[in-house]
Amino acid sequence: MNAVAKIKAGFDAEAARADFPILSRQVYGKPLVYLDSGASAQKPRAVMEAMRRFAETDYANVHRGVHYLSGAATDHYETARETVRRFLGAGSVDEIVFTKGGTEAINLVAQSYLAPIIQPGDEIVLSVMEHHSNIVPWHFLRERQGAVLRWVEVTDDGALDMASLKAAIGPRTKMVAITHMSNVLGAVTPLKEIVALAHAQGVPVLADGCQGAVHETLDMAALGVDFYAITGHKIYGPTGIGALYARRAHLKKMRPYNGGGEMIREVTRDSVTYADPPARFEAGTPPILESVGLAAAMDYLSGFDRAAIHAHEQDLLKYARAQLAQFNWLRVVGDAPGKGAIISFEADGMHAHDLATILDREGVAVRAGNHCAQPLMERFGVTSTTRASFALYNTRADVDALIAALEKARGILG
Amino acid sequence: MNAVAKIKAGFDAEAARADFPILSRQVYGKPLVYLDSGASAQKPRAVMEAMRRFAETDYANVHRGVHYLSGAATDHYETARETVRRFLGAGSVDEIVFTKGGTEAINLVAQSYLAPIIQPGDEIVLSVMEHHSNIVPWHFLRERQGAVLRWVEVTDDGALDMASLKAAIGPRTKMVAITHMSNVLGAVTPLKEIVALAHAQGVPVLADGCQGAVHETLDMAALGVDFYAITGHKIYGPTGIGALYARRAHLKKMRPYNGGGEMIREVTRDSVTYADPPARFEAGTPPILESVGLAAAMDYLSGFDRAAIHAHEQDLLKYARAQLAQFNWLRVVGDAPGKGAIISFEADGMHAHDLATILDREGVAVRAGNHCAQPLMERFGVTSTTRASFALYNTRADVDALIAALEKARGILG
Amino acid sequence: MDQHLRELYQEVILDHSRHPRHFGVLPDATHKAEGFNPLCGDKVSVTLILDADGKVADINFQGKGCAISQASASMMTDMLKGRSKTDAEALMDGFLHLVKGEDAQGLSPDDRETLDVMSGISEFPMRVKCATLAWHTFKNAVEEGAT
Amino acid sequence: MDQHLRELYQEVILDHSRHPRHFGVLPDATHKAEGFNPLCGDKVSVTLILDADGKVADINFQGKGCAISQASASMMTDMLKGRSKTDAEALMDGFLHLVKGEDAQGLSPDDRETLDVMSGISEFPMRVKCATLAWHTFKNAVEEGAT
Ligand SMILES: Cc1ncc(COP(=O)(O)O)c(C=O)c1O
Ligand SMILES: Cc1ncc(COP(=O)(O)O)c(C=O)c1O
Repeated sequence: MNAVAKIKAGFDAEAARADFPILSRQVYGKPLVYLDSGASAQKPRAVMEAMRRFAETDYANVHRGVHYLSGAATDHYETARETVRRFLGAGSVDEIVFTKGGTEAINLVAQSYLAPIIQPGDEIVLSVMEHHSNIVPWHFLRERQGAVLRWVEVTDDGALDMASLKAAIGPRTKMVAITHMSNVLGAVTPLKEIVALAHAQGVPVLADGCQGAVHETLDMAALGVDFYAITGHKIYGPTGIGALYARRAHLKKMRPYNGGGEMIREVTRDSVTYADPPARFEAGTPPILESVGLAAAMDYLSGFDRAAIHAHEQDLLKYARAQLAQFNWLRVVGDAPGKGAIISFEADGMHAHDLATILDREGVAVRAGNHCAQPLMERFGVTSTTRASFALYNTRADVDALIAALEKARGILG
Repeated sequence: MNAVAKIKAGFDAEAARADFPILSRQVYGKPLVYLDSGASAQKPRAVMEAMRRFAETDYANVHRGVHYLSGAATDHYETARETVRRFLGAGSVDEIVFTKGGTEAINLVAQSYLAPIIQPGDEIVLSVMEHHSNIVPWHFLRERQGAVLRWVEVTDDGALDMASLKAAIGPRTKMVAITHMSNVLGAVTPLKEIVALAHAQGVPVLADGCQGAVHETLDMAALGVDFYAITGHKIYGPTGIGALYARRAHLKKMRPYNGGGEMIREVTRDSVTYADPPARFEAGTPPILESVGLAAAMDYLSGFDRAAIHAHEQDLLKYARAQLAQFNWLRVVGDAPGKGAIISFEADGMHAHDLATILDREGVAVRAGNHCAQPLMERFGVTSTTRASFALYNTRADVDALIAALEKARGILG
Repeated sequence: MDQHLRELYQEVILDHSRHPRHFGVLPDATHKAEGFNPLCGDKVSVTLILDADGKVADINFQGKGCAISQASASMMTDMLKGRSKTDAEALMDGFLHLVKGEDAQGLSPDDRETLDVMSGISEFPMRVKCATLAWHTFKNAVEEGAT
Repeated sequence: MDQHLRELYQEVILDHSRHPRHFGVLPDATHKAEGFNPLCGDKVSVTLILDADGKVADINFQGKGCAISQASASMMTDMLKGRSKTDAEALMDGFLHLVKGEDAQGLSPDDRETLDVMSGISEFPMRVKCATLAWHTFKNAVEEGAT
């Protein structure tokens, strides 16, 4: 069965596993079954190796240096920016701002684009399936500047309710902030349609691509979004780095984010002028080592047929879904058509944490909790779910291990 | 001569060099002489190795996870926080906030501590020798909220003018923001005295410790500062991480910085409540790999007698100073007593960039420019200087190479 | 089956978690507090009546959470009811040692025996907070939660 | 001595940088612009007079900077004075190719010879911006800097 799936998918997950040293470790004497890539993905050897090699051969601070290593490091850093541009399908490297992660990318838009222009009563449209990182930055604008949050509902099967979105956008809407892919439901949102609706009213769209960038092939121009936020560590890259894609026209008008070195043009005692984007938004020493690691991760991913990876993950999703359907004591939350490789569920009489503890002892790492998505939990009337999320290195054997562990848990707690 | 210095110093720089793989490389066929550690230090093998090993054995996202790797990664991360606490001599891990770097640590104080309380006409005292990262965040408060910047002068020999500081603090002062060590002059400021003066007026003190933490042994209680900002990459650690020490009483009152996962207590559609410090200030996935790298760097440094490293660096400084004094066509900027191991200078008829280019071809990496300190450049009537900064791995042979290269430059440009 | 898991999820624990004792809110409470576990988002509220002699005349808890936190809260209310404040604090102290796998000398043999079912938690460091949440909340209620 | 360095810092370059031609500000300029090199903080201003025929009747520069940027600006003013706008643009185009070590076909043999002293810069990629700063500023002045 595995062999057939492999050939069909044109992607050899078994072979790819060998690139991830951690996957061959054991926990509690059992082989590790890592189903928590939605929280953070493991790193292929190439990523840590690229960072180490860079540190040992070409490292220095970037920009402003005249010496050889400074030039070499700057080349690495700017080449990484080009790699991100290509990965996102953006038009220009000037539209790529390096950040410390996805959360900062969204905060940057909230603080540098929206905060200076939003008025009391102005509205921000966001969905009930957002991650806290795409909620709290907008709550700040509510708390501090009187903005109003308008919530787009989620359908019973865990999709974005497009009618609700349409209704939410109005004359006072100043931003539509929607995830590209839910980290709980796996739902992929129709960004093109969302953009069409928003732009028809002159409203910009921010897409939270922290999950979307991992599982979808991207083309900023085709999606038409104004802002797209990604994070390095979910995409097989290092922590400490993320990126914001933003249209040049927005970036030009946005006020600085952090103040510090590199983002200025001239500083005097009484005045300060700012550098052009993207430097304006990259105050201080940027994540230099991490840029090299992120580029290595993207190169690693791009080295495969990404459609084949997608098919592989979809195969895992369907396989898992079918297995889980056998358990009448378990309810999957989120079954939208076209969803990505994330499955959340609740189990009768078994709290997610107890379940996760038992699974853990079987070597199966899953997430349990509210997944930084409390409004979504509330929407589905749960306080927490158990979540299995799949990455390119997972296999049907991992799903089988999950299912067996669930049966064991049922035996203990059920 | 070198041998004598070594024994006197009780620190073997030659031996330490072997821990830094990059130092054995060549540039343009010449051995690398890295005198740009003030911009960013090179990394000992132990740092990159700790990150790689962690990624290959124990990596996952931190907090909230129930599974084994999540616990292991959280242990690593919180152990790193304890390492930073110890390194800074802070009282509690709750007073240590991980940031993306020194620049963000200062911005965090400006935005979360000061922005909510500052009124038009309120004053911020800072010195003319500050790095832009300790200037621009306060300019933001001037631009956006009408704060007034009061500048503390620098004496001719490049020390903080304490009379000027005394005069600058007044009834409307809301913050004194001063570097612990100048990245251009090398001057070390008398933080205890500064704190005494400020606290006498009820004014908190932020110390920019991005350079100070590298060269001085720290004890937050003894210094008495309210805030202390450090950055990982200058202290032989990775990029993408820094830390803010802040007194618990301040942290408790400070408003959140970024919004996102981990920093909340409860999020609903209409409301949000925040976690206790330090979590409140660590929105999103933190620099997990980097925390391990930073701890490894601090452990590496603490493995030596730090007083002996200090003596070694002072020896290099004095040796270099004496050699440079032979050149009557060159003027050192900053000769304050007790200064750290950084020398900036200008040369007659030779622009710093031309000088640095020629030095570079001799393998000698120095910094040329305004060093993110334009007000200081203006104070000394220069647009740029050439800077050599010393680290634990430098030797007198490096100084000799610098001097020889300078003579060559003089031959070409002089 | 994993020996540690069996000890963690003993019948007594599961029974407490499924049929929690003293579940609800005391309307005439003299003290109350809310507890929150940021790790899992679980919440618990504790209400109690401290009588004139400093005795826990009655105590309730309410909340949603995992089996461990529910069972621990339920057992706690069972054990605290009728005790003096000082006694209660000693009991809590012993409990905190126990769940961390440390020596719980302060506990009376009876209490030690009752709490034995909770000692398995020490093998699950990531779940210790689940077990201690209700106890910390009780402490907060007594110390700062006068109504 | 390093061959590349000798080519970079030839006598002609050093002479231009020490004794820059056309240094100053034209009070009756028809076009002007400020250039800024974020890498080193160097600044340059270019003022010029475009006459009715679209010819650079006069041109000055002012600024502080390294030998390369000063020499390049000085040579630029020397070469541009008297040229038509179109000619000037072709010259700039050729120059940009030259300093990057690319084929500078568009240049006339004379211009090629004059600019030859600048070709050494192509070995110093980190300094190319120093050499091109004045030229970009000239372009900005012509395109957007009408006074
Ligand atoms: C959908 C979504 N948005 C945003 C984030 C935040 O990303 P980070 O924590 O890396 O900043 C995450 C991950 O936690 C996520 O899943
Ligand atoms: C004195 C001083 N402060 C602040 C900074 C900023 O540190 P970072 O760029 O790592 O944020 C630096 C280094 O560039 C510095 O030397």
